[in-house]
Amino acid sequence: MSGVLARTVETITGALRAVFAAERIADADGFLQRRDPRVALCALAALALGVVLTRTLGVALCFAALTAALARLSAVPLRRLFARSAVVPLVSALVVLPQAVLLPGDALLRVAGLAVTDAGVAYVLLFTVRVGVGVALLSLLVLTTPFSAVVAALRDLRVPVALVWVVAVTYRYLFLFFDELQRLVLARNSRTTGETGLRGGWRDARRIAGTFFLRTLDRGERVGRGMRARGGARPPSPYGRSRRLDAGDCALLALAGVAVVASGVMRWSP
Amino acid sequence: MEPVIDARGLTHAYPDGTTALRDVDVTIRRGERVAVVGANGSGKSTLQLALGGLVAPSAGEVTYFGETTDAEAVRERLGVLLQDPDDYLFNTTVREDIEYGPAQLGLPRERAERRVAALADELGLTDLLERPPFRLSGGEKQRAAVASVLAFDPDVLLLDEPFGAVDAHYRARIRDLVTAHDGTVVLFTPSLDAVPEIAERVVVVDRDGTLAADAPARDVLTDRDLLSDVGLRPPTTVRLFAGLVDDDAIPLTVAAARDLLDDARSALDPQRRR
Amino acid sequence: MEPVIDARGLTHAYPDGTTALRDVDVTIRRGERVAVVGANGSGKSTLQLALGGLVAPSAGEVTYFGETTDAEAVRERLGVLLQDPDDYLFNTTVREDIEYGPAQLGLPRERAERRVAALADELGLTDLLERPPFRLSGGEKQRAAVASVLAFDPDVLLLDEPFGAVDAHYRARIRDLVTAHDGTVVLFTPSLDAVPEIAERVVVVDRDGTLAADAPARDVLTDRDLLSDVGLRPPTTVRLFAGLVDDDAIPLTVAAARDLLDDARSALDPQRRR
Amino acid sequence: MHIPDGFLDPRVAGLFWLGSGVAIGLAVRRARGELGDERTPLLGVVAAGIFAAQMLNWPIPGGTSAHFVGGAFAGILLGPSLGVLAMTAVVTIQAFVFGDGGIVALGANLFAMAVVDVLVGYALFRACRGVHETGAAAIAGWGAITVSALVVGLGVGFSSAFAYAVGTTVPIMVVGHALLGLVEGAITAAVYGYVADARPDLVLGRSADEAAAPEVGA
Ligand SMILES: Nc1ncnc2c1ncn2[C@@H]1O[C@H](COP(=O)(O)OP(=O)(O)OP(=O)(O)O)[C@@H](O)[C@H]1O
Ligand SMILES: Nc1ncnc2c1ncn2[C@@H]1O[C@H](COP(=O)(O)OP(=O)(O)OP(=O)(O)O)[C@@H](O)[C@H]1O
Ligand SMILES: [Mg+2]
Ligand SMILES: [Mg+2]
Repeated sequence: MSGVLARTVETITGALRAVFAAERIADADGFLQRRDPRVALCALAALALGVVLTRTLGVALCFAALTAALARLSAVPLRRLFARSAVVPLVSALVVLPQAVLLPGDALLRVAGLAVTDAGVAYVLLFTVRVGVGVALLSLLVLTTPFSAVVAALRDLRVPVALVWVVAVTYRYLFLFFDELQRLVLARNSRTTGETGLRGGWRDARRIAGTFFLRTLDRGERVGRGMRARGGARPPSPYGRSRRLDAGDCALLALAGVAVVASGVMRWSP
Repeated sequence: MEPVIDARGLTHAYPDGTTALRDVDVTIRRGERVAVVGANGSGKSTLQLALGGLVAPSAGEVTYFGETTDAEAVRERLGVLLQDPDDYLFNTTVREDIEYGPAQLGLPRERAERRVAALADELGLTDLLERPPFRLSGGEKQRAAVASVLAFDPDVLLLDEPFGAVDAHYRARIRDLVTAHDGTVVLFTPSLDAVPEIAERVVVVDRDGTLAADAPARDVLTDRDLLSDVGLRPPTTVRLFAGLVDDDAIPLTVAAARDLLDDARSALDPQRRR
Repeated sequence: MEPVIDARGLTHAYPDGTTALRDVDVTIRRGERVAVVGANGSGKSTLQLALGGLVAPSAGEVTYFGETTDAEAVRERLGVLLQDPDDYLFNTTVREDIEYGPAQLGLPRERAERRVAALADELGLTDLLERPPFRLSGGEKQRAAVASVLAFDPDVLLLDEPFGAVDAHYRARIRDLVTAHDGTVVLFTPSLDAVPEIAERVVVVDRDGTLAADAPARDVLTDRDLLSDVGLRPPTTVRLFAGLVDDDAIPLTVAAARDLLDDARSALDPQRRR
Repeated sequence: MHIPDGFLDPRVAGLFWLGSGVAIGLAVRRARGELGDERTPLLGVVAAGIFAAQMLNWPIPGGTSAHFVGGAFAGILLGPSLGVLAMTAVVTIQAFVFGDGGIVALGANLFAMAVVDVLVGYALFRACRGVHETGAAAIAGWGAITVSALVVGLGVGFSSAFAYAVGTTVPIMVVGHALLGLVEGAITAAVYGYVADARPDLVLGRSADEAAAPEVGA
């Protein structure tokens, strides 16, 4: 297999592997997995809001601890969570690193004639932790809540039906198309020898992308028939799956609510 | 019996100009079991879509239940199973797919669940209900699609090649479910072996998209000239017994053939044969 | 003969945890004609992908031509035809798809064109060459996929269910092309009727993804107990003649069965029968 | 260019939520008008196609590769309201399945990639298509990416959570993406050209307000 198209297969395989790995954890038995998806979605969103609100490193670290605790309760290995959510904060830290010298404040030490200030270091730390916790909370949601549950939650939360269905159908066909694209590339490679240059690579990618879109459009037409055949002229109206909230759900919601309010109060109180 | 689907002068050309159907008249009556057969590319799937009201024919008209030409008005009474299960299963899990029809019809939740459980059991899908339909093997997908169309119990089943990738065991199950269905059944298939067990009437589509015949199953299946004209081959049992017994005695199903052979047992015995 | 594909301890679990293959050892030798059979969901397609080097097995190893475990190194010698033709045809027109392999192998233009023309003629695709492959009927797509894999004349053909949607006429054509192929052929199918005409050896995959048997075709196809254990049914001819003639005299193909019946003609004659 | 949580101030994030909420809400209304409730889900098939096509790697000099974002292409192919819905599905799935971006920042990501990218791409294409079809697609792809980057730069720059001000973030985002946008424009033009050649009925000779997706459009 040669060149850039081969990388496509790796990209897809990598993406699929990540999704599959997440699904394995989502199948496990744990605190978040047992929550009503609406509760999981709202509570984690509230926690993320709490982190975003804070301006104090201590509070941000509390949120980090809370996230780690939720992960432990939900059978999510902390190393996995960390590995998943380390890259973005580290890159972000690099981006804001110059602020360590740019922000005015008391000099902590001097590097190459530049003063590293306490305010600067505090900012870089706070920023990195905040981003890290934000990413970790999203990863936690991804790892513990299967997407079909997220879709059900969106439905129950009264997001417009049309929108929820577009999302659900996208998800359904995404994997079919990943497979199809991957096999298109594999099938092409299974009958290809030798290296292709830049121009050849573009020609191939153009051809594959173009054909792929045409097929997608035709597929859309056929799926439309399938839907019509079974739905008639009604908007899709599946059975609801929501259940009554239990004690754990209420506890999680209460915890998230308190955390947001506390974080807000600390931010805006003088 | 009154007609449930009555098509007059159906013609269909795809946008690229391929004419797939030419002036087809066909009437399906309540309770009939009909097979529409034809070579690859003869236009069976196009005919199915046109009869099911899923493509608008370029010319001609379909009347449903003697009352309307608008398929959408009778949508829940038509069970149109498309040839490719990937086009038919569009939900996130197999369970949601089988439940989709009943939910759209507003069937109470518990009844729908019982029906899903029964169909899943019958078609060996019980352990697969929570899987996304794109993670099934070819035959499993096809079974899930069959379950989805049977789930809402339509009056008329229009099934396009429901057996292709299915193994012999589940083929028999599907056949039993279809024959037990108490409405009208129209089966579209290029392979004649499954026809005699389901259909009593056979409609033959010629390679140019016209109808070549519309007659009782036995007449069509034993008419070697007709079949070879339209690019088909008779069912296995007909190929085995044609010319050896009278045309009306040719067994059409494997079971009938086996009975015939059992009767003739002694002649097959190798000791006696030579 | 030396092995062309030699798999040891192949195990494959899909990322969601479904184990589709368990510790499979199988050796395919040069020039052999092998059928891999099994019920729906037994793991045939997974085995095909693993043998073709298109999925990396969770455990175990495949050696190609006794020299390498890297399928990419021998890619042009392996003809892996996927179960779904939609996955296999990726060019803009059917012609480009069939030409793709020969062009990649650097076959001179005229020879490639002759080859395409011959295959298209054989498989009834001549008029469809300029069509986009996704605008074909189900059976036409499958024939185009078969033509595409045959076009570059690989040493080893691994064909997953190449007959499913094809009508009887082209089924026979494909069978002829495959039997005329002078390399190694491995056919993966849930339906046993096509097996005896192509394969002399049959590998049976059990429903849990282990191998249940690997033996000459006749031994497997006439072993009703084995087949029913793994959820399969014997070919039609075996169901017709089992118990009536000795197991080694059971005809496996329709042609052989017809010969047997011709010999026994008199016994079937209705006048004489009763 | 998914923005993670922690870059945006709550107020800015809220504004983005409001903006995308309104735009997507309007798109839902208009899509219903165009398609009817029962056919809107179909859009998901095209959205999934765009998503999958984002996985395709395109070689760029230096031995690396770029990929497709597709917002402008969605706008061109589907029209503004259906394009917004399709990209909304893509961005939502990227967040909840692949963990890209953040929960609070989802509003901003939707605004940049599902609203601005699509609408700017569509508008540019409409404005320029009279001159040169494929060229218009290239400009649409390039311009849409650049303007979305501008939006992200503004949002991040106005947030006190991110220490750099607008004077830094905007030039960096805009210049960076104006360069990357060249590749996006080239890809958009290549794919558009291909589709237009093969299916002129889908993209040409229709009034530009009409959706072009099949079934969706027919
Ligand atoms: N989307 C399409 N665009 C153009 N032509 C098409 C399209 N789909 C099918 N055709 C053509 O229309 C004719 C009839 O196709 P149809 O699918 O109805 O055949 P079929 O009898 O179902 O065949 P099969 O047994 O292979 O499923 C064929 O010649 C086919 O090539
Ligand atoms: N992408 C996938 N993800 C998870 N499980 C899968 C996937 N594809 C197949 N399986 C499962 O793996 C098992 C083997 O599937 P495979 O496709 O190999 O079966 P098969 O023998 O080819 O069946 P068929 O006769 O229906 O084509 C089945 O239980 C199937 O449900
Ligand atoms: Mg068909
Ligand atoms: Mg298979």
